[in-house]
Amino acid sequence: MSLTLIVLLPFIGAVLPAIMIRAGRNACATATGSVTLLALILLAVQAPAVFSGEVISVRYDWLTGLGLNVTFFLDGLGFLFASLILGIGLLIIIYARFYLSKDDPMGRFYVFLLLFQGAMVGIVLSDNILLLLIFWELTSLSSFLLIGYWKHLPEGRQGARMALTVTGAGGLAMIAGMLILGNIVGSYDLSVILQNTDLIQASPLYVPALILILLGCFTKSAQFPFHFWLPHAMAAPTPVSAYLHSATMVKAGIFLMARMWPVLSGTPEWFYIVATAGLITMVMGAWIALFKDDLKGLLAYSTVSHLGLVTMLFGFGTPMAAVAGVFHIINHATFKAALFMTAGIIDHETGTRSIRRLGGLMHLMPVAATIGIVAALSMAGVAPLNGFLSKEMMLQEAWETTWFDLNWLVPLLATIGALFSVAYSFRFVVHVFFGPRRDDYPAHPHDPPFGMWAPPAFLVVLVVLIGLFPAVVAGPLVAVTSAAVIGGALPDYHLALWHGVNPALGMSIAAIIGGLLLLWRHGGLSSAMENMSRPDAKAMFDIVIARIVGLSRLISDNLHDGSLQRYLSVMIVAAVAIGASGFYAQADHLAGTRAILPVTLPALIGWVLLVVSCIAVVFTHHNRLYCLLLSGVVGLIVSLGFVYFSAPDLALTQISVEVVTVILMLLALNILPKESPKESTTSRKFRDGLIASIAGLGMGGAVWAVMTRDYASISDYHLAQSYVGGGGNNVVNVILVDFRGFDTFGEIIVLGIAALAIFALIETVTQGEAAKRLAGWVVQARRSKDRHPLMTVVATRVMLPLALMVGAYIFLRGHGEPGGGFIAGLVVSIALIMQYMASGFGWAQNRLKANYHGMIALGVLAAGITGLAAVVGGFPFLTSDYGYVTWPIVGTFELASAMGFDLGVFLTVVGAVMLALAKLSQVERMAGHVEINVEPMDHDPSAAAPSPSKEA
Amino acid sequence: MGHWMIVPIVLPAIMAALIVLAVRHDIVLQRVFSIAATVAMVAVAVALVVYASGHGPEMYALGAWPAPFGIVLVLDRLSAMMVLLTSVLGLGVVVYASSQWDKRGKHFHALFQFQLMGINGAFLTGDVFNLFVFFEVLLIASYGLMLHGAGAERLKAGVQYVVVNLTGSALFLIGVGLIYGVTGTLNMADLAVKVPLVTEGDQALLRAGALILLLVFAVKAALVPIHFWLPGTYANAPAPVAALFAIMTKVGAYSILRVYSLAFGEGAGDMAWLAAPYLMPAALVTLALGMTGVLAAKRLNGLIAFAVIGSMGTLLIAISLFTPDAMSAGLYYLLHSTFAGAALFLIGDLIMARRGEQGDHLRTAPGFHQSGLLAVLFFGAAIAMAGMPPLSGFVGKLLILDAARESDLAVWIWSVILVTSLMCIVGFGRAGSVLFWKSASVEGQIETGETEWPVLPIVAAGGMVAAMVALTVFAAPIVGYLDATAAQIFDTSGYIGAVLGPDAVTASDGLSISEMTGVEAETDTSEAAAGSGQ
Amino acid sequence: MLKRYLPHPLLTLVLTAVWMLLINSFSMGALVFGLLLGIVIPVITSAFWPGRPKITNYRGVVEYILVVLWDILVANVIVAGLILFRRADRLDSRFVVVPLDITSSEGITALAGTITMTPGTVSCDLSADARSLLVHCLHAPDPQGVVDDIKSRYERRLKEIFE
Amino acid sequence: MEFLVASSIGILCASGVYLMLRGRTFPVVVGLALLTYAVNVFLLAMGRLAIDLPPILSPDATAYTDPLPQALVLTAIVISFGMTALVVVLALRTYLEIGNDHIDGLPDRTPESGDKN
Amino acid sequence: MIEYALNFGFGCVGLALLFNLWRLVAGPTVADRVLAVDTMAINAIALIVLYGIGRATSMYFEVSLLVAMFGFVSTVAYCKFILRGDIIE
Amino acid sequence: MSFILEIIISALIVIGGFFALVGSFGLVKLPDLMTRLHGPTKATTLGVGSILVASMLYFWLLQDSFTIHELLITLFLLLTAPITANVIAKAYMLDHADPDKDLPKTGGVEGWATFDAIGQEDDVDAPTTGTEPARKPVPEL
Ligand code: NA
Ligand code: NA
Repeated sequence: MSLTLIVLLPFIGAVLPAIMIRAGRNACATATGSVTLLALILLAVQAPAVFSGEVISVRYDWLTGLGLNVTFFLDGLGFLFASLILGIGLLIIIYARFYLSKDDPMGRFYVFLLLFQGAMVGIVLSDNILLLLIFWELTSLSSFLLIGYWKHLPEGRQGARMALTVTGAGGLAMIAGMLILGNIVGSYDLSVILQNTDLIQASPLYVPALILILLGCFTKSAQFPFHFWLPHAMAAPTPVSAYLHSATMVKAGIFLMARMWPVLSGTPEWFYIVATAGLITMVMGAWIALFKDDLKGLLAYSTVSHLGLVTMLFGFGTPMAAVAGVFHIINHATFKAALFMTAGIIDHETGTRSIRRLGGLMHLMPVAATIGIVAALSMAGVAPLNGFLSKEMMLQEAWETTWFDLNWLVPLLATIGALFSVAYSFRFVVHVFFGPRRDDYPAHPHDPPFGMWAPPAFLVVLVVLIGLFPAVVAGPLVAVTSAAVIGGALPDYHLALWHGVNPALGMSIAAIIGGLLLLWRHGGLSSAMENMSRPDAKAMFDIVIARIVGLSRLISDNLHDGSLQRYLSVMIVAAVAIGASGFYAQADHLAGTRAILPVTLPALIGWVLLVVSCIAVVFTHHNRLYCLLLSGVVGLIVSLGFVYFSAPDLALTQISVEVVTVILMLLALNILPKESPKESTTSRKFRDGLIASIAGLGMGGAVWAVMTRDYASISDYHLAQSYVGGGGNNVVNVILVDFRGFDTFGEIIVLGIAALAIFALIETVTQGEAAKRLAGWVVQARRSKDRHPLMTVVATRVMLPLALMVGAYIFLRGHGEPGGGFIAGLVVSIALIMQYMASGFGWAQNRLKANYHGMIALGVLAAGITGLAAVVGGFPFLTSDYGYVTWPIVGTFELASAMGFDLGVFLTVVGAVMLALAKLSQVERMAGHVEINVEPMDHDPSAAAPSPSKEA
Repeated sequence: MGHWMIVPIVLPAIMAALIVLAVRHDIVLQRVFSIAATVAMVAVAVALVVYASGHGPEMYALGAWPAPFGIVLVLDRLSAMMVLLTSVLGLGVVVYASSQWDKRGKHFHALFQFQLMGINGAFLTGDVFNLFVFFEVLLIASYGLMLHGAGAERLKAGVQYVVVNLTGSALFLIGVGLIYGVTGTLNMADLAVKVPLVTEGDQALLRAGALILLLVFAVKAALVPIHFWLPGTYANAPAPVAALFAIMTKVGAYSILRVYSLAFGEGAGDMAWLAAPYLMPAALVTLALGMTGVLAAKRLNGLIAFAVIGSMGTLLIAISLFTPDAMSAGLYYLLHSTFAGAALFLIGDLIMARRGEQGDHLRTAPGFHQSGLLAVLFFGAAIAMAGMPPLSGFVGKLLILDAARESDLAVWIWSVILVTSLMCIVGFGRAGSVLFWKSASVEGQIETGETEWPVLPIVAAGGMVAAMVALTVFAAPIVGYLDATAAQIFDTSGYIGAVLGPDAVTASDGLSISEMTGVEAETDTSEAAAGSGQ
Repeated sequence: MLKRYLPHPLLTLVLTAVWMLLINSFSMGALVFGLLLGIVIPVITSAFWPGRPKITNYRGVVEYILVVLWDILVANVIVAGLILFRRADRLDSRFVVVPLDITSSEGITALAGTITMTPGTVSCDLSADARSLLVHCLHAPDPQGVVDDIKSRYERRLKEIFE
Repeated sequence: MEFLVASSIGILCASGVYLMLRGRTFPVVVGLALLTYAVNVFLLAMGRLAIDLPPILSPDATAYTDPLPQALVLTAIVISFGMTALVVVLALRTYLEIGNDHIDGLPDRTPESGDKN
Repeated sequence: MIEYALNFGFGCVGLALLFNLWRLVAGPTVADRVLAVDTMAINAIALIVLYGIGRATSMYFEVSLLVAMFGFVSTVAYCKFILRGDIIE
Repeated sequence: MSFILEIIISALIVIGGFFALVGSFGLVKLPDLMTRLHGPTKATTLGVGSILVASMLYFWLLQDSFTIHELLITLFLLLTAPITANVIAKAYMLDHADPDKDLPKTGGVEGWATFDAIGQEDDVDAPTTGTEPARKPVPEL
């Protein structure tokens, strides 16, 4: 339980700084520190158990199916890292309180820091590799926020993104590796995985898993060739650098290698990958550090180098090397964090981090200088400090290592690495603290406040104590940690200053002497280095990212060029292709056996008309009015086809819809250009023609294939039940309002929505560009002076009652004969629209006074309520009923609930058509710049006086 | 289940009609009606999910006509869950829109309710042609909503959206027509029974029809190469509408998994798993291309739109594996990606509203009001979309990766998913850096008048992020529900039995599915048939 | 009372007849229903037909219809002959102007319609003040004869009906 | 007869598709209308062809054509009518907003200036 | 006998429709094309009625009725469009 | 008896078909729109009318089902044909007839309605720009 709390505390506590910042910076820092301290205390409480070799674990089921559970365990390794994370974290929190300026949003800083802290603790305590992955990625995210904390600095932003990219990529690779590992073992629980060394190393998937996991480790721990992001992350505030980039996050990779050491190490693959990468990193990092003038840059590359050292040790795969690695982790954490904090103090006090601008600080800030010097000497591996101890162990291990039959290579390179390390450490000491005092520091340096130097001082004390009394101070921790790493019996080792004269001592002395010599010649070397062209990691990274983004843009922008013509042609080609691939997936295609109907004369005539009209549409489509007329003919022929093929309802509907469509299109065409420009190239026309022909062939072929074969349909039931169950003889209508009334319910809603959407679309025409365009509209064509010809007015007056009669007839007979609410609705709408057309909008609108919105709504409600009436009666929605009523004189007639439904259809259709057309005509009036008429005709000869509209 | 199944469809329809009839001139009352209806829908949907998790599939025979002759609704775990997802998302969207978006044009709330009706109908229907009708309802409502408030860019994108979908509708009819022309039925369960019985000579036509239908669903699901409509549409739709559209792509995905596991799944004889060979490559390319678009984006809305495309790729990778594990993982990812996409669009809108003329252009500009809070929300939604922990995207991706390991294409699937995750991280990292960090190095602050704390929008957007947190925290019960859902999807006999009665199950060949999935049919089919309201 | 609910008995009759034509079979129920519609529809459409002419001269109406029907038959034979057998360049087609005495808009429309349906003439336009009618003749060697014919044969009768 | 119907559908479809691939909204709308005709006849044909067997029950009739596709076509006609109305108004509205009727909202171009269409 | 008459009728009306189509395609004025379409509608009515006689069914009566009504409406709409541009003003 | 009826009906059909053909033939043959207008409005209408009568008689006398609804279509055609001809003529004249040269004078003060609005002097509509304020006595939707 307390184990869980240790992990959760930083996360829970992360809300505190955000809240407490209003109470002041001290309160905020105190709250943050308290959280960390509490976690540290909880950890310390576990110490006795851990040191006695116990493994404390806790488990909560989370996603058991996947194998992702909240399981934590605390062994020596976890204890070491958790202590480092929380302990150094606490120091950093204190340090940061003084480091950050008043302008820096401190609350935010502490929030990010605690999130990061929690994630790190999570990594080191997870007993489930999926859970570990979660925390792993969380460190990438929180470090991204921390590195970019000073968001006004471009270096910070870029560094943050680079770190996120590299460590994120590694993390993703590791996900794959972990999943493979989990699958080899059959469990994602670390404690199970750690028991299955043989199984894992025998698996054919061992190498991929190893490589993928190592990718995660190497990126996180900045190992060659992924080391380049770390120096750029140094743009972060120094507390961040000290915490993330020396003490904790970069050690996550190291931690994982240590954690996985029992199951992954010991193979040649492990050795050659890990040890080689570590070795290269160690030497190269140290070499680069030597020439860094930026204090934090120097420390950053030194960190890279030291991480390489530890990696190399783990890579050796021997228990002894592992112990050395563990010990160096502890030592490095102490001196490097102290050094970072010292660098921060120098930066803070002098205003610069450039070694070239520093020197002589010993006199100005003796306390800080002392701390820095001791820590740096430890880094150099000078006795009797702790860095010396672990470096000796490293050199000894290197001495005993053979690399591809070369027994001198590793010792030599290790010595050179140590040599460089000595050189840059002494450079730090000499060029910063010693030498003459300068008078051109950007600020006036003096020792910082206690709160700022106390944390590094504490660490430096540890550096000395461990150096002097390693077995007492660090012995138990090293033992218990190493035991956890090795997972078996500890080798015979001694933590002591003096191991006698051995190769390591010789290598060490050589390194120190060589290092000092190197420092002596540093100036010349440095300028030589500057003249050498070196690959700049950041520039390369930027170029790579820019190239990738560029390539992405090339692909994405060219593909998504906004051309509907392309999108449509792709879609149509895809449809034809997928249909054909399905059709031809089978080798043999049986021809249909259904009898073919004979061709008759009317059918042949219709066919000729259709074909000619279609061809004419294609060839004359630039003239839009012709195009419309011709497509109207096509509609007429299709309607005739419906008549011919026993579908009178379809013919009725098609014809009615056709007229409304024509009216609609004419309304639009009045505003739109009357001609389409000829802008297609011949090749384009040819291509489109080809696509169109293939689509046509496909569709025609498919329909031919269907029509020539027999089938059985569920519609026999509809024919049988139409009258018995639905009370209607028109089976199509009964299907529409009864069997499949739900379709119709949706269908009228589509119509209603279309009208509402059209209304909304045109409603906005009075604003913005459209309104300007309409206000300046020039009516191009010659216009007749006769707005409302007398004859048409009179004729439509006569027609209105007739058309309504027809509408009523079509509505009422629909259930038994062709017709129904939809067609009736269109008939009535067209009759009404005819009034608008003949007598003008103003006059007709004043007389109609219908609420079309309400009509649509009422229609939907009527249909819905008819359906719900059945529900009230205990039947499913839309269950119909019908019966026969006998009235005197009138006789017997049928009443069906479906008529209520059909009434809804009728109302919706009338409302929708009228709303859409009447609203659309508003645009025309705006463009036409004419008065709305109040009289039905321009001049009424029956009236004695001239019409009032003319006088106005 | 009584008549409750019909509520998610009829309630919004009636409500939309009432809004148009009674309160179309009063925006406040419209909001009250609309939000109240959506809250009620959430409540009903919760009840449906609870019910579905305790019972097998159930049928509701509209008009009391027996299947396959009438239209039936089918409530099972899957459809109930989708309805709940729609309702919850809808609630967030309507709350967001009620702050002011709904005033920018007419009939927002009516169109919105109709849209919900269409989506719910598509999820609940058990009839292929009725599915077409609901597709059209949800599409035309989406046209209205997408064009809400007009504006040149939006109108241009709207034309493309509408035309592409009209073409899609035509293809839908062709596909359904061919299926009917061969099998003589429209009912999905009946189709499942009849597909394996189709004689060899007729199979080619059926296959062609089914694949054209697949293409239509893939258009809705924004699968490459028919995804082209999505970037422009989503990027130019009003934010709440774009957020609601997050579920529209899921309608496509849902239809694919429903139809091609029920009627063209294990029991389909020669046509078993018809869709898989087409879907998988397309899904992989979709994911890759989506995330390429994320990297390439120069505007925030484009970035989000492409991320949505990518997430559809991920989802369809899972679906096209057609295994119970992958299906469960896919459904989890479906839930997650719906909220992630919606959250991003809402947050993007809040950012855009405060950036004035800079809009959603990803270029250096001065800071803006409330950028701190928006940064937090953006960061949360972005890591969710990228599949980074601790939000549900990570869990979803892990589930999918884990489920894909048995596949022949496992290496491809893993590589594409992981590499594209990195692309997504980089893309969102760049965007966030430009929006929230770079502004710090620019003098001044953008003043747009948007200085008030947008309470309702923040609640809505925050709610989406919170939903993802909930998905993560309650992953176990949710995945448990989804595992059973996946089992139910693969146990087609349960569905068929519920719709057509137990006799139909024995008539069909698709019996061995429960053996394959290792899950017993939970359904007492006779009880289900009895309770269908007949 | 009767006037209010049955403002146009003729229209009601016509509509009822139309209903019966539509129903296409006789039944008492249909008649009653048709009558009902014949009463209701004129009422609800009355706003669209302000000042409906009160036609009382039923005999004139019948006579006029018979005359016109006969003329239509004749007209068609003549026009068919012209179309089939006369060379296009030998057609003496021209516009003529018919000055109007009739002022009722319904009357003018009926006249123009009649002219169009009868031999070789099509009503093309009205003058803006509705005092003259522009008529196109397919073959009119004697324009004044056409005008006189129209005025005496149709306009006179229509004036009696409508005014 | 089946050939006439199949070829009609094919030609309707081809003309529709060709017009849909043009660069202006109006031909695209007309193209969609033609494609819709094709689809409607296609759906009807899915119930096979039958002459003078309308699905209106009567005591004299011996057989009926399949009524179901007809009902489907009716629904499809109505829906595509609503869609067409919307797309026409949308085309108009877009034209008013951006000043040209190019389907991609591009400025007017001459035949020489590009292969865009 | 009626059979022969019907075939003659079909032939005539069919030929008439082709003439209409010719005028529709050839123009030359818009009014010509509108006239052609209007005539087509009327001929279509003849075709439907002939078909009805041939099949001895009055099932298609409403179709011809609506063709008559709506042929007129669309012709007026086209002409109004040519005359005024705005057909509802 | 039935033979005679068949002859009558057949004759009506033949006559109807003939007139329909003639009307459409006129559409092809005649030289300009004004003359072409004569064909369809009369010949075609009569042709269709004749076929409708044939249909009526056929069902009434040979099929034993009294149908008269064909009358309705005839009525419709008679009512609409003149209007159709009128608007087509106006549409044609607007672009292809000069009211001063091609048309006779009205004989009154005002010109033909297509070209001349009552009470105004102007002859032909010049292109209009958006200056005229639209009076709104009618509420928009
Ligand atoms: Na005449
Ligand atoms: Na005048």
